[in-house]
Amino acid sequence: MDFSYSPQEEGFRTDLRAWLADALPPGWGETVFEPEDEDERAMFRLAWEKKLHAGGWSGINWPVEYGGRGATLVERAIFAEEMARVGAPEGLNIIGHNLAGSTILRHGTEAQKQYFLPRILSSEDVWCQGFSEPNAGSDLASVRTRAERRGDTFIVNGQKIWTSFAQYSQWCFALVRTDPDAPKHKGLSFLLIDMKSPGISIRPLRQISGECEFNETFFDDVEVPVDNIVGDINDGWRIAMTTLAYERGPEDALGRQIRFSQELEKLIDTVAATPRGDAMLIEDPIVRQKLARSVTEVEVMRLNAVRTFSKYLNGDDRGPDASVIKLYWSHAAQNMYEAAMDILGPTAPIAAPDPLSAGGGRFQLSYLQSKAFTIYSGSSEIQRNIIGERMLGLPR
Amino acid sequence: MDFSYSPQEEGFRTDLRAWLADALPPGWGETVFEPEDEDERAMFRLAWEKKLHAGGWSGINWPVEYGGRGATLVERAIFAEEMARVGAPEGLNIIGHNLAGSTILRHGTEAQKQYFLPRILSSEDVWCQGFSEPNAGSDLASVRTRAERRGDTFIVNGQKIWTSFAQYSQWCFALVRTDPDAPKHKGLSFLLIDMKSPGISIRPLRQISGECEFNETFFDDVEVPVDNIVGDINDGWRIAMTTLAYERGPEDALGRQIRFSQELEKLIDTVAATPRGDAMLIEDPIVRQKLARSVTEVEVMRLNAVRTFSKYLNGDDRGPDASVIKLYWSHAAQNMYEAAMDILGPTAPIAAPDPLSAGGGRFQLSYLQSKAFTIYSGSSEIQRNIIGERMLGLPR
Amino acid sequence: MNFGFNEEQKSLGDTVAALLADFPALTGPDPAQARDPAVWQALADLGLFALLVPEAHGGVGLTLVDVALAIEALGAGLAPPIAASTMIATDIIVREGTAAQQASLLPRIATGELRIALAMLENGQGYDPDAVQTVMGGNGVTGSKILVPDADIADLLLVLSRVDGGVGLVLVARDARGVSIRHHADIDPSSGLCEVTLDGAALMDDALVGHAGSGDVVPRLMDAAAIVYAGMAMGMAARMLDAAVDYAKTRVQFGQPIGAFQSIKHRCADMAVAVEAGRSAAYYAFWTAAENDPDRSRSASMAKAYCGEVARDVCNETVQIHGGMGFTWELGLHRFLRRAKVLEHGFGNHVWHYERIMAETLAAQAAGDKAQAA
Amino acid sequence: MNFGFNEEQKSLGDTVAALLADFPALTGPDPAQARDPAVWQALADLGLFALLVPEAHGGVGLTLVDVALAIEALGAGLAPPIAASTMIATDIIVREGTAAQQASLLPRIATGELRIALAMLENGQGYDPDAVQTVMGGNGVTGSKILVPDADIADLLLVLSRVDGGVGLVLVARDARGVSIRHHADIDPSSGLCEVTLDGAALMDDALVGHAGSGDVVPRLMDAAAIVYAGMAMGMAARMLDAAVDYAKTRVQFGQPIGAFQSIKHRCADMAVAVEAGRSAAYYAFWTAAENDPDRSRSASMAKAYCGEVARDVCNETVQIHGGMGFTWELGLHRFLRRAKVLEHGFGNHVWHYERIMAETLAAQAAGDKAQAA
Repeated sequence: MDFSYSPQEEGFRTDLRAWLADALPPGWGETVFEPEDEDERAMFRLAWEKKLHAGGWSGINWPVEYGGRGATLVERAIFAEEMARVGAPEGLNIIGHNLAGSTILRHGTEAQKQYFLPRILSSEDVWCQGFSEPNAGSDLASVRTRAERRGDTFIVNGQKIWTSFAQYSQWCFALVRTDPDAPKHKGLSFLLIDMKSPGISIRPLRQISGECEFNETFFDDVEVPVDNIVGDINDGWRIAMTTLAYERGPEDALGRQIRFSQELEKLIDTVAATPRGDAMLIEDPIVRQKLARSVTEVEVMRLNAVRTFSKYLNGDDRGPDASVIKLYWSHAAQNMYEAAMDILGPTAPIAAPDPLSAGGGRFQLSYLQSKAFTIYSGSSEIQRNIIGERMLGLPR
Repeated sequence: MDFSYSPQEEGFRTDLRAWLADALPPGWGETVFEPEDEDERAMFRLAWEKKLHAGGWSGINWPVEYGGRGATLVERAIFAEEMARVGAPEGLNIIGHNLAGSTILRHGTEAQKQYFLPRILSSEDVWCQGFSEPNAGSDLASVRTRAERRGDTFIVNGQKIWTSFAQYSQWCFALVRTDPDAPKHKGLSFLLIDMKSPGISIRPLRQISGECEFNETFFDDVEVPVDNIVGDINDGWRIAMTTLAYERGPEDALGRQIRFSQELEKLIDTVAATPRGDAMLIEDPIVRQKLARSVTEVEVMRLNAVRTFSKYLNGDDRGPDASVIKLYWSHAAQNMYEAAMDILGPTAPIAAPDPLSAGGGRFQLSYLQSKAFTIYSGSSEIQRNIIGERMLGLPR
Repeated sequence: MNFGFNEEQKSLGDTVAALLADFPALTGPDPAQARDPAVWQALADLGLFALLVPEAHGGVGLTLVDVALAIEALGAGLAPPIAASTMIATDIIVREGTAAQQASLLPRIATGELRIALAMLENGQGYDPDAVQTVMGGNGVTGSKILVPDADIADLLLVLSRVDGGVGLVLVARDARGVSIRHHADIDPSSGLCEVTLDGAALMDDALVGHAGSGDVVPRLMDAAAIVYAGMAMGMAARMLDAAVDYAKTRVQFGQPIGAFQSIKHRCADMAVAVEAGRSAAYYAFWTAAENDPDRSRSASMAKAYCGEVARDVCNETVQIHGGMGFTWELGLHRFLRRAKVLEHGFGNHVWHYERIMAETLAAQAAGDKAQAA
Repeated sequence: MNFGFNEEQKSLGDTVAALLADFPALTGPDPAQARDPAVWQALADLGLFALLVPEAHGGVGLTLVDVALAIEALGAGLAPPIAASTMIATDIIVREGTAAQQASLLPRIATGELRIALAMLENGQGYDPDAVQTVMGGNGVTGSKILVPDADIADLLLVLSRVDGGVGLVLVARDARGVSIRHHADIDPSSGLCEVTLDGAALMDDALVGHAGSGDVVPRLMDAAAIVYAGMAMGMAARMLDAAVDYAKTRVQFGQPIGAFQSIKHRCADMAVAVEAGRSAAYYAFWTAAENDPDRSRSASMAKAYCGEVARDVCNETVQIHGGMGFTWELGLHRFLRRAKVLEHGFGNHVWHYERIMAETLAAQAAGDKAQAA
C-alpha cells in the first residue's frame, strides 16, 4: 500500500500544471468565470474541451491508437485532481468520454473504435445517453423503445427521458428493444444513433433547481444503420451494464469528489468569516461537529475511489464495487449540502445574487441539485439491490 | 382538545396517592429497593400485585362484575402515571392483565370471563404468552405447535419460545395449529393452557443483558379441555391480532414511557452532577442537543399514547395505530440509551456496582436491554409492514 | 382529558384546505407565479382572520388550539406566509396588546383589512431574540431586518427591537417614513422574503406591544410563531406523505406498484410514524399556548424542533420515492422542499430550540427538586 | 500509488484470524470466560509482537500499515486488549523511545515477554490528554487512572502524566511499589478494564518515553491508538456484517430467506457500504502513521470517529437482523456490542475526534492559504 506518487506520476502532474497555467484565461476563478447563460456556458465548455484535446490532455488513459494519451489510471486520477485544483471548467462531452467511449472501447468493433473514439476525444462528437424511459426508470430492462430491422437499417420508435445535453449532442447511445417476445433482459440491443437523423425531436425537461440539463427525446421512425449496433443483437443488456459500471465508477466519483471538496472548503471559509453575535460561527461546537463529519465523508469518497482504482490496477474486474462508490458519494454529498443549510441558518434561505447570501449563494442551488444524486445513474434502491445480490450474494 | 383533568379524575388521583403513601414500604426507592435476586424479585412483585388488588387498584378500567374497578381509560392512564411517579414495583402478571385479560374480555365466553378474569386481577393466576416459535418469529402465522382434538380434549405438541415469566405462570395462552391442511392463517386456534398440565417443560433462555426473563416452553402430549378455546376453532389468528393490538397499544406504551422518562431524568441529573475538566458535563452544547432530543422523543411517546387513548375514548377501533405507537417508542428508547452511552463517555463502559459508574450504573444494563425493544412484540420490520399495508393501504 | 379535535375544529381545517385548492398556482411548479393576492381576500372572506379575535372586537374568540388544523391546511396549501404572520400577530395583540391597540387593530384584523408581517432576524445574529440590535428611540426605529416574509405586501410590521434597555415588539406601518423594503434573492420566491431597512422609521401611535411590566411578550411571540410554523410544517409533511403513498400505489416498476417493495413501503411507514409523532408534538403545543400552560415554551420548542426535522425528512424522502419525476420542475415537489427550508429557519431552527428545551427542562427539574425538598 | 495490500500483509491477517479461531471462548457468550492467558502466548509464538520491532532489536521491522489486517483480525476475534495495547506501545517506543529504552525493551517485546497496558483516562476528565492530572515528581508517579484494559495482566504500564510542566508518557512496572489495581465492574468483562491507583509509584530507570524536546510523543500515541482501535472496530464490523448476511441467507420466514426482503437486503447493502467506507478511512490512516505523513493526526481522528460509528451501527443492525436470536445470550452477538462500546470510548469518542478533525482542517486550510498567498 502506497499513497505516494512515483517520479513519473509527479512529472505528469508538473507538465499538466504548467500547461494549465497557460491555458486558463487570466484571472480564472477570481475575476473570470463561466458564462451565466446555459447555452453560452455549454459552448464555453465545448471550447475548453477542444483546447484540452489540442494540448494532448484528452483521453488520458485511452490507447494512443485511438487518440488517447496512453497514460495510467493513476495519472487519470491526477488529471482529475489538478483540473479540480484550479477549478477548471467541466467538459460538455462527459458522457462521450466516460460512457460512450468506455463502452465502445470495451465492446465496440474495430471500425467503431476507429471512427468514434477520436471524434469523442476531440469533442467533434458530443454524446448523450438514451437509457431511461418514462416507464423504465429503476426497472431499466423494461424499455419499450423499439428498433425493427429492415434490411441494413433499424427503424427506431419510442421515447427516452433524462437525456442530459441532448440539445448539444451529435450522437446518442440507446438501449432499445429488438425482440419484443423475448424475456425483458434478453430482447434489448445497444445502438449508436446519429442525432441529426430525421425523426428525432427533443423537449427540454426542467429540474427542481430550475435548470434544464435534462431532456425528453422522441424517436419517430428514425433510421439507424445496422453497423451502429454495439455487441450482438439482443445482447444490449450486457453492454449497458458496462456503461453503468463506468457511470457509477471511480473515474466519475473522483471528479465529483474534488468538486465537493472544493465546495466544502468554501463552506468552511464562509463559516469562518460569518459572525454570530459576539463570536464567529466557526467557533460553535455543534457547527464544528457537522463540518467535521462532512470533511470525513468527503475524504472517504476520495479514498473509496482510489481504493477501487487500485483494485482495477491490480487486475480486478469492474463489478458491484461501482455501486458501493455511487451509493456512498451520493448520500455523503446530500448530507453535506443538508449540513450546509443547517449551519448557515438563519440566513440559509438567502441565495445568489443577494448580497447577504452566504458564500456567494452557491449552497442553495447545490442543495436542490443534490436531491437528484440519489436518483440518477441508478437510484439508491437499485444500488442496494445490486450490492445485496451481486456483492453479498443475498437471494433475489 | 383538553389536556386537563376533570374533578373526578383528580379525585381518583388523590385517593390513589393516599393509598400508595400507606402501601409502599417506608423508604421505598431511597433506602428500600426490590430484591436483586431474580426469583425473590418475582415473588416481591407478585406480593405487590396482590396488595394492589386487595386495595381495589387492580383492573382499573375493567368491568366491576369481573372484579375490576370500572373506571375510565383516562383513570387507567392516571394510575400508570402515579405508579411510575413513586417508582412502584412492576407487577409479575403484566401479561395476564394486559394481554390474557384484555383478550378474554373481548372474545371469551361468559364462563371464561367469570372464571379467569377475577383470578387474573387477584394474581392468583399469573399468565405467560405462547405465540412465537423457533421458526415462527416475524412470520407468526407459521406456528407449528399442533393441537389435535380427541373428544373433549385437545392434545398439544410443540415448542414455544420467548415465553416471558413461564416459570412463574399458572396459565399460558397459546396460538396452536388445529388444521394443518388449511392456509396458514386459517388453521390456527387460541387456547388457554393450564401450566400444571402434565407434559409441559420449561427451559430458561438467557438474554444479552445476562438476565433470564424469557423461556422456551415445550409441550409433549399436553391435554387441554376444548372449553379452553377462545373464539371458534381455526379462528385463532383473529383472536391473536386482538392480543397483539393490546401488546403494542397505548396502555403498554404509557407505562413504559413513564419509566423511560424517569430514566431520562436520572440521566440529566447524573450529567448535571458530572464534572468534565473545569466545567460540568451538562454545560457541553453537544450533550445538551442529545439530551434535548431525547427529552422531546420521550415526551412524544407520551403524547402518542394519549392521542391514541383519546381515539379509543372517542369510539375508534384498535387498529394499526398500535404499531405506530410501538415502532415509535421502541426506537426512541433505543436512541435515548445510545445517547446516554455517548454522553457518559469516557466512563460509559463502567457499570454497577462500580463506585465510579455514572448514575449508579443503570444505563449500561438498560442500553443492552433496549436492543430487544425493536424485536419483541413484533419486530420493527413487521410493524412497518402493518403500517404500510393496513394504515396506508400499500399493496402487499 | 381528550386529545382529539371536535367537529368544528376539523371542519375549519377542511374549509381552509378546500379554499386553497381553488388556487392551483399556490402549489404549482413556479414559485414566482405563486403569489396571488386574491388568496388573502378569499381567506379574509372566509373569516380566517376573525377567528382569534375576541368577540368584543368583532371576532369569533377562538384560541390557537381551535385553529390548529386550519394552520396545518395553510402549510399544506403553501399559503402566503402573511396569513400565518397575521394570525401570530393577532395572538400577541390579543394576549399582550394594550386596550387601545386591541380596540384600534383587532376589528380591522378581523375583517382582513390589516396584514401584519413579522420582522425579527438581523444579519450576523443568530436566532436569539435577545441578540437584536435594532433600537427604538426618540426618533423612531433604526435597524435592519432580514428574511421578513411578505413584508412587501404587509400593512403593518411587528418589529423586534431593543426598547428601554429590554427587548420588545414595536408596530411600524409599512409605508411609514424611514422604511425601505428590498426583495431577497432566496430559495423560496413564493415566501416574499424581504430585507427591511428601518432608518429612524416613524412609529405608529401607541406602537409598543406589551402591557407595561409584562416580560412575556417576546417569549409569547416566539412560542406562538414556533407553534404555528410547526403546524404548517406538519401540514406540508402530511401532504407530502400522501403524495408519496399515492405515487407508490400507482407507479409500476418490475411488474408491480413500487409500494409493494419493502424499501418503499417501510419508508412510507416510517414517514407515517414521523407525521403522527410530529402532530402529537404540535397539537400539544397548540394546547399549551391556548391555555398559557407553564409548559408552553418547552412544548413550543419541542414542536418547532421536531416538526421542522420531520418536514425536512419527509420532503426529502418524498422526492426520492418519486424517482426521476421527483426532481422535475413540473411536478412541483421542490416547492415543498423550498418552503420547508423557510419554515425550518424561521423563528429558530432545531438546534436553537433543542438548546431552549434543555434550558426549560433543567429549570423545571430544578423547580421540581425544590418543590420536593420543601 | 497503490491502495491495495500485498500478499504478505493479507496472509498476516489470515494467520492471526485463524489462530484466534482456535480459542472459541474468545467470542463465546460469556465475557467472564473469555480471558484465556494462552492466547497471549499463542500470538507471541506466532511472532505478532516482533512485527513492529526493528530488525536491529530482534524484530521484523514492519510498519503499522503492514499489520493493519492483523489488527483487524484482533478486533474481529475479540482478542485480549493487551495485544493491541502492546503493539501501540511498541510503535511509541520504536518512534519515540530513547536508545536505552529501545535496547532494553524492544527485544523483550519481540519475544512476547513484556505485556504493556496503556493508562490514559482519569475520572472526571474528558478524553483530552492535556487535561491529565496524574503527576510525575521526585517521589514517583501519583494519580488515578481508569478504564485501563488488561492492566491486571500487564508487565508494564505506559502512563500518561504531567511531566516537568508538560504532558508525557512514563513507564511504570505493574508490580512496582505504590501501584494498586482494581477491576472495574463494566459492560465488557472480557476487556479486563481496571482502575490503577498510583501513589508515588516507583519509576523504572529511564522511565520517561520521548526524546528530549520531541513534542510528538503524546500525539503519536493518541494517533497510533486511534488507528489501531479503528482497525479493530472495522474487524468487528466486517465480522458482524458477515454474520448478518449469513443469517439472512439461511433464516426462512414467510416462505423465503429473509435476505430476499428488501428491508433486510438493503440494510445489509448499507452495512457493506459502511464497512468499505470505514476501511478506506482506516487503511489510509494506517498508511499516514507508517509514513508519519503530515495528514497523520487528521486521518487518525477521521478513522477513529468514523469507524467507531460504523462498528456501533453495524453491531446494532446485526442484532436487529437476527431478530429474537439476536438478543439471546447464547448466540453471543452481545459480546460485540460490549466490546464495541469499549473501543468507541477508548482514546477519544467520535465527538472528541470530530472536534480534532476540525482543528486540524482549519490549521491545514490556514497553512494552505498562507502558502498560496506567499
